[in-house]
Amino acid sequence: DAKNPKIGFSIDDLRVERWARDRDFFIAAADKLGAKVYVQSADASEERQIAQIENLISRGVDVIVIVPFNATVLTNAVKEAKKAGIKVVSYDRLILNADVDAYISFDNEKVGEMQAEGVLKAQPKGNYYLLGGSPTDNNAKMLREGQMKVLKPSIDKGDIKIVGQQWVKDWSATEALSIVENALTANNNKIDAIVASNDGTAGGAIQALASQKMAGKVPVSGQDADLAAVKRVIAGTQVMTVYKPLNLIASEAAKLSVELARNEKPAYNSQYDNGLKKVNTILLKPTTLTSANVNLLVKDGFYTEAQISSK
Amino acid sequence: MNTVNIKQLFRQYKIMVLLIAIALIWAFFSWKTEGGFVTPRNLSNLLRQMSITGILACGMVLVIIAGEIDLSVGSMLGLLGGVAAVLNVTHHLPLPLNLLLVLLMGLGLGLFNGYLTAYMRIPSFIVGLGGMLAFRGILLGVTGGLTIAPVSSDLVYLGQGYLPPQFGIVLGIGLFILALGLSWRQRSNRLQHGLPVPPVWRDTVRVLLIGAVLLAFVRTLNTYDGIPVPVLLLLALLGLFSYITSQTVFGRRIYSVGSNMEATRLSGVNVQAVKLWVFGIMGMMCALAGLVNTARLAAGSPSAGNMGELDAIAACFIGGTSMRGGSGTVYGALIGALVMASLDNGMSMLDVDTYWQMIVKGSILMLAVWVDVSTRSSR
Amino acid sequence: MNTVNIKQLFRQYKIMVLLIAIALIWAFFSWKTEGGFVTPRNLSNLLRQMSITGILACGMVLVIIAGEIDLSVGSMLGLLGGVAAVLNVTHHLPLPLNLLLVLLMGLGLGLFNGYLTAYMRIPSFIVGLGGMLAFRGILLGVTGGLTIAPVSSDLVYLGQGYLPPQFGIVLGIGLFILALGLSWRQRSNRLQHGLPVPPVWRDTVRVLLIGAVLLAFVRTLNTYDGIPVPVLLLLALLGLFSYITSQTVFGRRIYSVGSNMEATRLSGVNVQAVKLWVFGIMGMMCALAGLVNTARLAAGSPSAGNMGELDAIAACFIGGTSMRGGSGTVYGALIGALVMASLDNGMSMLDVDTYWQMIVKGSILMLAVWVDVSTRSSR
Amino acid sequence: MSDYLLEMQGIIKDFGGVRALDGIDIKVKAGECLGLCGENGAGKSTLMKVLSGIYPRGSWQGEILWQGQPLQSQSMRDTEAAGIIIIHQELMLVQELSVAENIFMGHEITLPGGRMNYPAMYKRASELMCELKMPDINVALPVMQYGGGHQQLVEIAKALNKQAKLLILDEPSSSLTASEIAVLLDIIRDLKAKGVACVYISHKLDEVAAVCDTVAVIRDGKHIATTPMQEMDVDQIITQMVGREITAMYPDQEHDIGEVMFEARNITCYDVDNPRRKKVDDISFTLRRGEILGIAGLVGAGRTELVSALYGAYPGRCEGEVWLDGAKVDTGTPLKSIRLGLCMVPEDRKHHGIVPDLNVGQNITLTVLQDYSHHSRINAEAELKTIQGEITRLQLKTASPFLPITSLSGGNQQKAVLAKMLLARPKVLILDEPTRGVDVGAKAEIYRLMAELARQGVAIIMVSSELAEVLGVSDRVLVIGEGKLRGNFTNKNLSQETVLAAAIDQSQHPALQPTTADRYHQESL
Ligand SMILES: Nc1ncnc2c1ncn2[C@@H]1O[C@H](COP(=O)(O)OP(=O)(O)OP(=O)(O)O)[C@@H](O)[C@H]1O
Ligand SMILES: Nc1ncnc2c1ncn2[C@@H]1O[C@H](COP(=O)(O)OP(=O)(O)OP(=O)(O)O)[C@@H](O)[C@H]1O
Ligand SMILES: O[C@@H]1[C@@H](O)[C@H](O)OC[C@H]1O
Ligand SMILES: [Mg+2]
Ligand SMILES: [Mg+2]
Repeated sequence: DAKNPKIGFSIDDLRVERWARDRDFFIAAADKLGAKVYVQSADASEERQIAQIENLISRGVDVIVIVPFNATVLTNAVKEAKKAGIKVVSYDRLILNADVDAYISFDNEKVGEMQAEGVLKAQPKGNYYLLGGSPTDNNAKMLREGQMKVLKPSIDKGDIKIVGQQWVKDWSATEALSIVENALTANNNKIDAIVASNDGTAGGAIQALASQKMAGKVPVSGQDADLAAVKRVIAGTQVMTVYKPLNLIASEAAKLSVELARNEKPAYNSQYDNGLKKVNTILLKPTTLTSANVNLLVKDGFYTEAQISSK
Repeated sequence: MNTVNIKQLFRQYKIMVLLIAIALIWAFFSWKTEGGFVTPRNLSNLLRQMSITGILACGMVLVIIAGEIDLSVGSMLGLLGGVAAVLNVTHHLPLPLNLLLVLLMGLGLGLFNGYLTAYMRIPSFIVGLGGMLAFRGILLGVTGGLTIAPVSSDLVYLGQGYLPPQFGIVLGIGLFILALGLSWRQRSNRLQHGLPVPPVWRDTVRVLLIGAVLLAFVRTLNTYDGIPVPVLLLLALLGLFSYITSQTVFGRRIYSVGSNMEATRLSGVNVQAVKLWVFGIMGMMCALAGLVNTARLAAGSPSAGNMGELDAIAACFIGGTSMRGGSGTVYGALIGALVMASLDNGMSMLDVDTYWQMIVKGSILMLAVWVDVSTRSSR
Repeated sequence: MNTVNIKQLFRQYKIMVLLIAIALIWAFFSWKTEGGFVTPRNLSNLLRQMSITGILACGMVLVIIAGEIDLSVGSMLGLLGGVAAVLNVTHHLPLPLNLLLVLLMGLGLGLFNGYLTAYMRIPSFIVGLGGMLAFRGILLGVTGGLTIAPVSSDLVYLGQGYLPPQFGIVLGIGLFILALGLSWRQRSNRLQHGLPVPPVWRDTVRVLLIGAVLLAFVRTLNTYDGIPVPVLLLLALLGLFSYITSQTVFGRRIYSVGSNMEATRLSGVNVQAVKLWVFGIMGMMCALAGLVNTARLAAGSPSAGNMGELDAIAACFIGGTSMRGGSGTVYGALIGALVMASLDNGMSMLDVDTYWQMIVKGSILMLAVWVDVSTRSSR
Repeated sequence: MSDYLLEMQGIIKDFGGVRALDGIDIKVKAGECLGLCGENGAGKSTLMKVLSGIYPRGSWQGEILWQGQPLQSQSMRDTEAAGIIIIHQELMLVQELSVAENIFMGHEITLPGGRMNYPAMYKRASELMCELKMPDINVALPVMQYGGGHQQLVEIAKALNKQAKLLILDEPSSSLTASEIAVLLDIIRDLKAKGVACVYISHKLDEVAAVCDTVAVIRDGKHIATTPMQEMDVDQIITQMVGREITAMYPDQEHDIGEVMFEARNITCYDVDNPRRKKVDDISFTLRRGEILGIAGLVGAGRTELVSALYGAYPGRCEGEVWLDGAKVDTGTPLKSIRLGLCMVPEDRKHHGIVPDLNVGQNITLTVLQDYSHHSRINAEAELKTIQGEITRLQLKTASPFLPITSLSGGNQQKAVLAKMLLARPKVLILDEPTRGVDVGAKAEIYRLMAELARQGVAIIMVSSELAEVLGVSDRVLVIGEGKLRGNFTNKNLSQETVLAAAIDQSQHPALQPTTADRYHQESL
């Protein structure tokens, strides 16, 4: 019912660190608003995700919040939900070709820009390697657009040269490790910067650099402010990460869901075309995080001092 | 003494054990979800969710009975579903032509696997491993790693459509009459050949039970939109394959090849051809499963069907198919698929953590086979 | 006539065939990468990249020889690597204690698998399927889905460290002397028992060849930082397992159990114990592989080791291990792992599309086994 | 046009480097039964496999003429089409399928659409089983429900169902009872009368003498002679087979029988599939040092179950006690039994005897390998010495101990299995059908060996379906029928009839009740 709505939260893969945190923040926020949350993890399988959305529908939730594994395959599932009168929110990743009610995310293009800027500042010239995200993730493409926007002028000037680019399946760190190992070998270590699209893959890349004693010398970007990544930023092996206050997106998303359930009007600040329609969007601001401003995380309560400084 | 009796009961009525297991699982989940699990809507969901694994299991059970295994079906499903999507989205092929082409391709790939196994004598385990990689690779090549969407709505109907309720009722009645007729014929045949015949009351009870199940099935699904098309497909396959395995020469030879290939060969049966065609059928099942999957996703995706082979194989084993070949049933495999789907569905409704879900599924699989093994005679 | 001769040659010098295959693959990639492939640096990479699969293959080959299979090793590797990371990062356990605990856990899990297979008589295929799910589930539970990092540098050394060059030289010389001694002893033993002895020149050539390979190996790796620690570990395992399989009672019994379990049991061998311990060893190999994997990633990741079992199994089969159990060698399995790693490495250096990589890997796997099968005597 | 139905001329067949057949010539007329005799490994089965197309044309040299024309056959199916039907030495049945399905395998009677015509097949199958005097067999039940002897009969029915012009029977009788063999020989005579030719292979030479018109003998892959049966007797066949005369088939039993050393008390075994049925019903007996105890009975009587229960190898549930040297012992597993000095050579050599991937030597040392090792490391030299010792002692014919065991002939495989158990230094040795499928020469050697062991004080239990052999070597004979102990005779002037009568059914043979049977020797436990 409208007072105590039920929210289904269908997550791509709880094996990716950030989603576990999103879940915790989201549940806490929804709780405060009097909503109950059912969480599902699809373990990077689209078939599972659809089945789970169907199950959420038959449990009669009021809103379904979805982090899609594959942005393109949820058309039917969303249609079923709408048929059952359930509101659908696309969380962090935009669901394509489907009648979703709202989208909430950090500005992914902006994130991509920040990653490229961070790396470019540390290494304005030389050979660049682009380590993309999962090929099934729409965000990965938006990130790449943002990155290219920043890199394009330098490429045209001839300051930097893209010596290779690969997408990393399921954002897997292991895969990123061997991709970079082999890229280093193939280029005789002449790689001066790596634009990695998130912290997990950055971790793999930095491990490959470390075995060449190049960690810290080659700037690597990231995003999510995973604990491991923050430690690397402090240690200087990763040049930056993007801090996306998950608390913020989670609580905003919870608020959004409850408002949708109560048929109230949420405060959108943007629109995205998902191929079917223009989706009302709440876009949040990410922050670049370097060793200079890591304390922000403690101030925000994202991590404790002890967590960050522990070895 | 008591355990001995139970063992024997288990052995004779293996199928009963599985049905009891399902009943227990369902009862448990219904209790926990306060009835949510057994709503028509969820049961309809459940059946649709099991359909893809079920279709694969129909083919896989034949492969396993024939003493082989096919690890490539997940990738093949993905590939064929992807091709169907490409034909639909990029080439706008009309649905019937698309179906035909994809089924033929499935048959072709299956026969290729079968050829390598039966004629080139590469163990099917290896053929499967290789195919798992290669087919997925081809799929990535075909789709360029992109998700192909949106597919046309007639294709989507294959995965998400429903049979209009009145048809459902007609179907139910038809099936009941069929069951009656078959029971009757079996009795008279057995009598005629002086074979022992079960008492009349047992056959009556059996037919009535079938009737009750059919009634419940059709009524429940009609309460919610009707019988889903993929479930209908599965039913048809169940009938077709049960018939093939129990009544046709080809079907009996599958058992024979799996049980004692050498003896079968020396009896003048072309064992290689039998294996070839079993793989061919498996390929067609992959095509069907791929089509239904693409229809459900409304898209062809490069990761579709990942690990699908494991679910199909697990379903067969839970359903009492023997690892060593030579024995197993199609309905057993489908009940196995239903067990797995019920667990997935129920646990997801209960918000069980993913990690618990995996642990439970893994354990149930072992438990089921353990029960099967330990009630089997120990030779 | 000619084909017969080639077949026979292949059969007798199966290992040669594999080595020739590797030589061809290497030559091809060197040509394509203009020598980049055979730089000391890349060879060092290559060996490190094969180490995890290699360690698993060492255990897997025993399991397959014993007539079983273990599909859970990928998940078990992930779990044990994750536990190592947790013990290191969260509990700051000193490395030796950590190693010990993880190895013991590996042994325990392996024995558990073995117990289910040998004593509860659940087919190992099922135990593996179940374990694959369950262990991955436990890993998710243990790590809470988080990547556990950064692990301490002494643990990282296990995966990314190098043996100082001088030690490498000493090791090389030591191994050469060992080969010399063993050859010598074999000759004199055979002479003493009046058995036919190969001509002196053949033994000399063999020992010299071994010397040359050792020299090339140590020199190449010393040119680039030294012998990597995981490669050293692999070498040690190769020695240890070759010894076990060819020289010990336990090793002989593994072959015997895999070849005819019932006859072995009736000969007074505790076949269940043999299987139990084979799985126990497999568990320890998973622990080692998990440790090296965690060390290489400098983190425990919840998806580590995904599909690792397939690589290990493929390596065994490429290396000539028989599907049916009863025959196979450890060095064969390691050469199989090297073939796979060479393909991965070479193709990724050439920036071959992922899909081509998969297609090529799948085809090579089938090709290798086909060569093996078709040169085997057709009984 | 030649008057021979079949002529095989100069057949040569090599396996790898080994020549199994070296220019064999045989011929058969329609309506004639040719007996094919030879030692184990002489090449009988190989010759028949060449004929039946299992070894395809091209893998052997020579010529086969069928009705005067070269036999144009590429595969087994072609030969069958020509009318050459073979019953293989090994059972070739599919256990999961029904009797009828097995009989019609490859030749199913079908309805339109490839459907099995079960009624028609059941009918014909039942008729065939009646012809074989086995009316009780339910042809709709899976073959695995029946024991080895019945399965052999199903195999014969399967061959009879095909329209044979030439029927090859490769040791069809090794698991049949005397009465079943009689039925079989009658059927062969019938077939002959109908003009069907037969090739009959058996190590039971009296059967050959009874039914065959001609005998062909081969030795080491070479054709020795083909002679009309009227001109031959069993001894002459033996001489041709082994190339020398075998003077005494059974050794003199001059060994001392000592005190009671082994007792089985109240052994009961339950059927694996039907735990209420008893396969062995409360059997007790004793055994003395240096004694050879023969166990006779019909096939399926439960003798194998009894001895495997004693050895700890019975797969189902069993009860009872085993006493050794006056103490109750636990023989729950073969390992425990062997440690106690109780060893068994199992009945089924292929599945329970040899380990195919190990070589001859490794098979021989399988049980005692631990004794040739130090800290688990095998002492290869000591092992080899032992192996060579055993090979010489048992006159095991092998070119080298490093050959695969599967390349040996059946009799020599049997010796290797025997050697394995002898190395374990048994106090009590159980031999289950030790000479099944073994040629006469090797048989005599095995008997000699048994006597030798008995002289050394080993107590021996020998299960055998060949009554002549039981009477030939045992000091005492137990008769088992339907799982029960039906008789316990001292072997003095014991006749085959007495034993057979005891085995069949006691109730129908009141003369054999303990009170009246004069030779019955009641032993108290
Ligand atoms: N597949 C094979 N590979 C190698 N050698 C074989 C093979 N089959 C048979 N032989 C050898 O050929 C010879 C003849 O064997 P065959 O089976 O024909 O003997 P047999 O006369 O039937 O003996 P038995 O009386 O024991 O049945 C034996 O030395 C045997 O070892
Ligand atoms: N269910 C079965 N399936 C296959 N083979 C069987 C089966 N039962 C028995 N046999 C085989 O048939 C042969 C004889 O049958 P069975 O075991 O009933 O008699 P047995 O106890 O061995 O009789 P015997 O007294 O002759 O030793 C044995 O070789 C046995 O292995
Ligand atoms: O935060 C990232 C998210 O935006 C992307 O979609 O998936 C990977 C995450 O790391
Ligand atoms: Mg023979
Ligand atoms: Mg017997």
